[in-house]
Amino acid sequence: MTLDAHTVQDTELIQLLTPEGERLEHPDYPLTLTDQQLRDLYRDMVVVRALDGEAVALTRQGELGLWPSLLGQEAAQVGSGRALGAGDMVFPTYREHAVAYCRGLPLLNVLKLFRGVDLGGWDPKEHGFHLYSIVIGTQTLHATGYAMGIQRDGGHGTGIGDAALVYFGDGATSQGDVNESFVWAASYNAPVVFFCQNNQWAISTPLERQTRIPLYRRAQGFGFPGVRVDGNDVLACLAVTRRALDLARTGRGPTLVEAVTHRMGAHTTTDDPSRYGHSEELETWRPKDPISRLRAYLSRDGLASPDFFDETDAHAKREARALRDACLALPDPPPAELFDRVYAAPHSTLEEEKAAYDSYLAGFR
Amino acid sequence: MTLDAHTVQDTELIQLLTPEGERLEHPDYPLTLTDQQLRDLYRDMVVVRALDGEAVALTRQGELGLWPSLLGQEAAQVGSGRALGAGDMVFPTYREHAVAYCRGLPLLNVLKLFRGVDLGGWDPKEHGFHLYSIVIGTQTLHATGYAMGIQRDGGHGTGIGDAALVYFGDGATSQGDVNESFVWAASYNAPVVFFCQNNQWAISTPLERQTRIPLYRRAQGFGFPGVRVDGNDVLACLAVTRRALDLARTGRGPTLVEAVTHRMGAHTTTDDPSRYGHSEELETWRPKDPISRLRAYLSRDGLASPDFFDETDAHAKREARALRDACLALPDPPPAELFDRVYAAPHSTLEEEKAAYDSYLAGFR
Amino acid sequence: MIETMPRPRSETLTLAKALNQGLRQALADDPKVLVMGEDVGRLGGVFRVTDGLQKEFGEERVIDTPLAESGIVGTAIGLALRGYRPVCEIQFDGFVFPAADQIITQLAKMRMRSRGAVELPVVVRIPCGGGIGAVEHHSESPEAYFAHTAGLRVVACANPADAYWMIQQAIACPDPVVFFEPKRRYWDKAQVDPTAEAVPLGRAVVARPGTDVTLLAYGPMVKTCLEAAQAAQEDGRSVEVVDLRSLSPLDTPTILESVRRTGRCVVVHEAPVFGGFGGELAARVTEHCFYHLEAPVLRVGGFATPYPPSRLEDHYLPDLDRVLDAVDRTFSW
Amino acid sequence: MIETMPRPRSETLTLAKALNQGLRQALADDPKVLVMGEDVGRLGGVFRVTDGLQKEFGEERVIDTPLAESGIVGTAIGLALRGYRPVCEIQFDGFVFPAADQIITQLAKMRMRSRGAVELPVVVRIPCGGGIGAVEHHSESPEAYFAHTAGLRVVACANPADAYWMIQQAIACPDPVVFFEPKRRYWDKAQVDPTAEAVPLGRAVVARPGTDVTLLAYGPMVKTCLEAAQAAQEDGRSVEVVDLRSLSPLDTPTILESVRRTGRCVVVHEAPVFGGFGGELAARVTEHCFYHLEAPVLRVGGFATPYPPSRLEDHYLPDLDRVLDAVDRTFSW
Ligand SMILES: Cc1ncc(C[n+]2csc(CCOP(=O)(O)OP(=O)(O)O)c2C)c(N)n1
Ligand SMILES: Cc1ncc(C[n+]2csc(CCOP(=O)(O)OP(=O)(O)O)c2C)c(N)n1
Ligand SMILES: [Mg+2]
Ligand SMILES: [Mg+2]
Repeated sequence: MTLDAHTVQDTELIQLLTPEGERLEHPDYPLTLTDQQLRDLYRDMVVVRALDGEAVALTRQGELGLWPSLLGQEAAQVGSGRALGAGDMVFPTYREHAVAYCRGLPLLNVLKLFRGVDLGGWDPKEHGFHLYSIVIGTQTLHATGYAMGIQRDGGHGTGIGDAALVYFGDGATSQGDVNESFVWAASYNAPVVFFCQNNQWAISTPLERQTRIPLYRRAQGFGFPGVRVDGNDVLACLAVTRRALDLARTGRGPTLVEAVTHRMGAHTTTDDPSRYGHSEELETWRPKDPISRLRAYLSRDGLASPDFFDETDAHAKREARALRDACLALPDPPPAELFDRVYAAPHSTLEEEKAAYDSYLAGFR
Repeated sequence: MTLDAHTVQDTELIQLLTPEGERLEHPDYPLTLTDQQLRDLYRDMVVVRALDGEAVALTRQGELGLWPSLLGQEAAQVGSGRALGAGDMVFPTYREHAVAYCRGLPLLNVLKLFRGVDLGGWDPKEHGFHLYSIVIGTQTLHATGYAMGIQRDGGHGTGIGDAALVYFGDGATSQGDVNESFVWAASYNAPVVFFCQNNQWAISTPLERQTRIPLYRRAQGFGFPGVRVDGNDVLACLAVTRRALDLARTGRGPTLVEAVTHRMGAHTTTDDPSRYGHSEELETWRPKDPISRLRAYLSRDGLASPDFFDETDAHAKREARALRDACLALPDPPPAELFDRVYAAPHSTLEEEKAAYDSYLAGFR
Repeated sequence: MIETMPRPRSETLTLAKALNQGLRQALADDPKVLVMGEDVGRLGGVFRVTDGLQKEFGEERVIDTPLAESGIVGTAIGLALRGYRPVCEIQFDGFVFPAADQIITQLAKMRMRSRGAVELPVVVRIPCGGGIGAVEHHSESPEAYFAHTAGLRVVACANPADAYWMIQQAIACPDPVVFFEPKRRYWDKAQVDPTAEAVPLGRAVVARPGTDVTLLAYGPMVKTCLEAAQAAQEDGRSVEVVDLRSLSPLDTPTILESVRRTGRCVVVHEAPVFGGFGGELAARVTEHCFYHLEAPVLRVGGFATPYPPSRLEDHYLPDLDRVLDAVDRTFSW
Repeated sequence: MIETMPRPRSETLTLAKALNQGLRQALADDPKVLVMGEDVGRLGGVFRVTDGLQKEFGEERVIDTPLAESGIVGTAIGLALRGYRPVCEIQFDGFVFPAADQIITQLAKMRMRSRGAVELPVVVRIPCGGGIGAVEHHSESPEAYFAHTAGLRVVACANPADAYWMIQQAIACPDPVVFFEPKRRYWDKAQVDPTAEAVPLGRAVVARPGTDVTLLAYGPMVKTCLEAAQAAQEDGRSVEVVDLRSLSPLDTPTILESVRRTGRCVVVHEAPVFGGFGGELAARVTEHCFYHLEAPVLRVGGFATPYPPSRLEDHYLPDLDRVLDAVDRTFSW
């Protein structure tokens, strides 16, 4: 059986909430949420968008070296992030600020990284949220190995066990590491969920350069399920990720989730998207905004009062303000940070260098 | 649409000649060969098996450092090798001795490599046969880049253009490079044919460790066709490779061919297959021997006389004998080989080293 | 359009623009020259070094690739085997490692493997070094890995004129060349005269003559050393600065001639001193100038740590003070 | 079964068997220890270093992996993040490069990235070196790449006793360790006493005391240097041999103490001299022993070429004659 790339019809996109805010049902992805839970998802998205915007502003003002904005990807990140259990471990790229938020990692930690105060510096175990990975694709192997560790801990496959959830982008799917992680996950049937945020771009490189068929189909080539979900639909992202995590927990192995979304801003604050025709698309994507559609649903069905929206906006502003203040108050790291975090056990050669540099610095005092 | 690995039914295996030597027709792969052409294919296989056996013997006698035998893979290699056009370029692994033979590369060149006289040392352009690649998977990217070069030469897609044919094993499919080559080939629609000889083993590692679905399906995940062929059926391998090369020549892009075959011997002469249960399988595979089935077909349908078989065996013996004599006559390389082949333009630092070593050697004279 | 392209006149260019001009010239001079990498086409590269080249020479010659460094170098090797001269861009120093296998086991070794039948005129461009306040993996100096890899040529440009000439010479070279570009000097300006006589690739130059001590540097540290020499002069010390330009091959005669004259030597690079290329320079200089040396060759460079967060990079990177401190130590020996 | 496993008695073991015993002991002592790689399980490794371990400890702890080095090291990092202590085998030196990115950008840097929150007790075993008549990529010495990579520890064993102890110490170490095994010494035999007191990892040892010149070596070249020292003695020269055992960290005090005594130093390794680790040793020794040195530190090693076809490897590899020639030159300076 062969497949002609040019006749591939775009197949089912899981959607539970239309851009107009209409609620849909899907047999494979039943989802029942309380009104409170729905409002919480809305608040999450509004808050992270505000925090992200604040970080962009701080970068413009020279307080951060760089910021990769998540604008437009709030639903993909909040939906998947809220599907996680306490014992699960997330392996993010450098853009999963909303997932960090959902895991309870204070975003100041992320700002520290982009301010150049440290390289991440948080403890992954504390919030079940691994360090940001900047080298594209590397984290997919870490997540798969971590999942192999879960299998070896025992109690796995009972449904109560842990799982690993790894994020990566459309561009990352071209990296050898990502494909090797598919090989490993399939071979060991590891409890890992591969969550690909297809935001249509890898910096200036459009999706078409990386693949000529929908990315979720990559999984078929490795013998495990691939699912395509509307990445701007927070409910669908939640339901699809939940199911994938459940498959992992119950010993049914890995799943690839392709969340079809859009990077509504620049790649990072140093990028100039006007050079590669990114803006043309914005018109088609703006109506699909992840926040407005949930707001429409909440309002139309009276699940939230006008006050709620105002309160949420005010809350978000306060959070953003607090983040800014904390960021500006960050002290620079002392030179000792250079030497003291490299090795767990003493390393004589590095100690010699530290001693020499200390006495060099002393010469200036 | 998702795919459950545990319910994957083994799909169509292209076969034109049964193990019993019965000729089958396949609508997609019509093949008409003259009696002479059929006998030539038989002779090719008999000769390469004899040459391969001679190399094994030479290794046992300490004349070669190592030999990766192709025993059992004659049909996959001769079938695909004879599908090639003069302008095509082959990118082999370290086991494609029969393809080398089909391309007209004197096998003595290959023996030189395994004797340690050189590292390959032939000119790929001369026979359209690239150097052996020992680092698993690397050559798949070379072939894909080469195919991108063909596209840029102009005249491509007319059907008369060249194509690249790259060989790799079942184990190699786990390497990042191989999967990246699939990404590139699909993205640029490059005229390259990926020929995977699935011989069931990567040294001691069985196929199941590398994949849980048939390997030809990997191509679907990247958006180009995958075909599964009986790798012990020289006619099917010829027809399937011809078609894939034709697709490439006519601008219809890459194809992955999975030739299902069996490594009937050890991985190399230094391997001990008895340690990992390789021998158990031999019983099931011996009846599928690529040579005996063609012989059965030729005899049954009277396409070859008993004399032909005797002459062929005698011819093979002579060839093997000649190869042995030439091998034993190989001179060791002079020390200058160490320094003179590294750079095309003068490299002062290396020249200093060469001069120093020359005077050091002179000290002994 | 290519035929009639006028050679640019002498003008003041940034290092980035000089590279751009050099690449444009190479693309115009030889239809087999290709430029490939992540975002090199439509965007013109994250540093704009390839700005406008795709527009001028087309998508077939200035190629936006999928996101994988091994794929970029591996397919470039294949293109070279078909007769092309690919210039690969690695977007940042820290991202060259996925391509390490293709560079070290294939690109560097294929000519020897073929006993000279195969030539691989492939250039791998790597923006390198720190000092730009970047995040992790964007400020590294991996030159030692490649200088130790036989079969490669490794060069580093330090100023716009060299950038313009060396990139063209690297592309014309029949051997693979790893080409380091000093990121933080991309915006430095200088006069570039395309009609001038170019210094051969592989030759070191005395960037500033002096009599008391020799500073050996390449890439981004050349400017730092020139500044240090200027400052030292004010204390009445005559410091010679040698810009190596090429690490493999190494222009040993030029280096030795200088150190024999000055009797003192300090090596400066951004990469960690430990196991770095400075060790080769120090060992080589000492072996050949043993009786000329008034003091051991001293090395100034990064520490044996990963590249630190940017708020610490001023401690990590050699600066004028650390270079002068080493110079002082060679005199107080 | 694990609990009751008796510690092996003192016995004569090959280096390969000593590694096997050390791995078995580590697996028995700590249930978190894993062994993983290509063909390490059922086959017991192409050199049989992991022979019998899967049978004894099961497929969950002695893991046959798919064929990809980046995958092996990358998943080992993930296993370590979950609390395991993986020991990865790279089948041959020349095949470590596909894993270079995971080793250099991840394994080495993750602890610093996490400000110490993350520990990665991962061991990467690499059979290294030539002299066994092998084909391309099976005889290389890539230690310089890793010694220059901050965040890694790099060690090399030279004899069965060190093999037995060092592999266990490497596994117990909270930092990532690149562990080099001298392929051509796998079958060398020596007494191994599991009840003896082990030399700490990271410490160099004087393998043979002498007074006239110091040879610095590690891994496969230690034996060559000991043979050279023996031969030199017959010409009345007293040669000291220091087995470095660890390249990162480097036991500088032991090295300096020796060279200050002897006043002469020769560095020996199989890797190309150019840009090799010998440069670090020579530069360091010279800086700290400048006034003690009667001659410059000389380096003996491979040439700046890819590893040659095996019929030429005797020219490429340092042997007794080339070591003695260098020793002579240090005296005739
Ligand atoms: C190995 C590697 N190569 C190149 C880069 C530079 N780079 C940073 S982000 C990026 C694009 C990533 O695209 P995608 O995977 O789609 O993620 P997105 O940024 O869109 O979220 C590139 C090329 C890198 N970080 N790592
Ligand atoms: C990158 C790399 N890793 C490991 C090896 C060692 N090795 C040589 S052959 C082989 C198995 C290859 O199996 P497969 O791809 O199925 O090809 P086959 O030998 O069966 O023809 C291995 C692991 C290698 N040559 N290159
Ligand atoms: Mg993207
Ligand atoms: Mg195989």
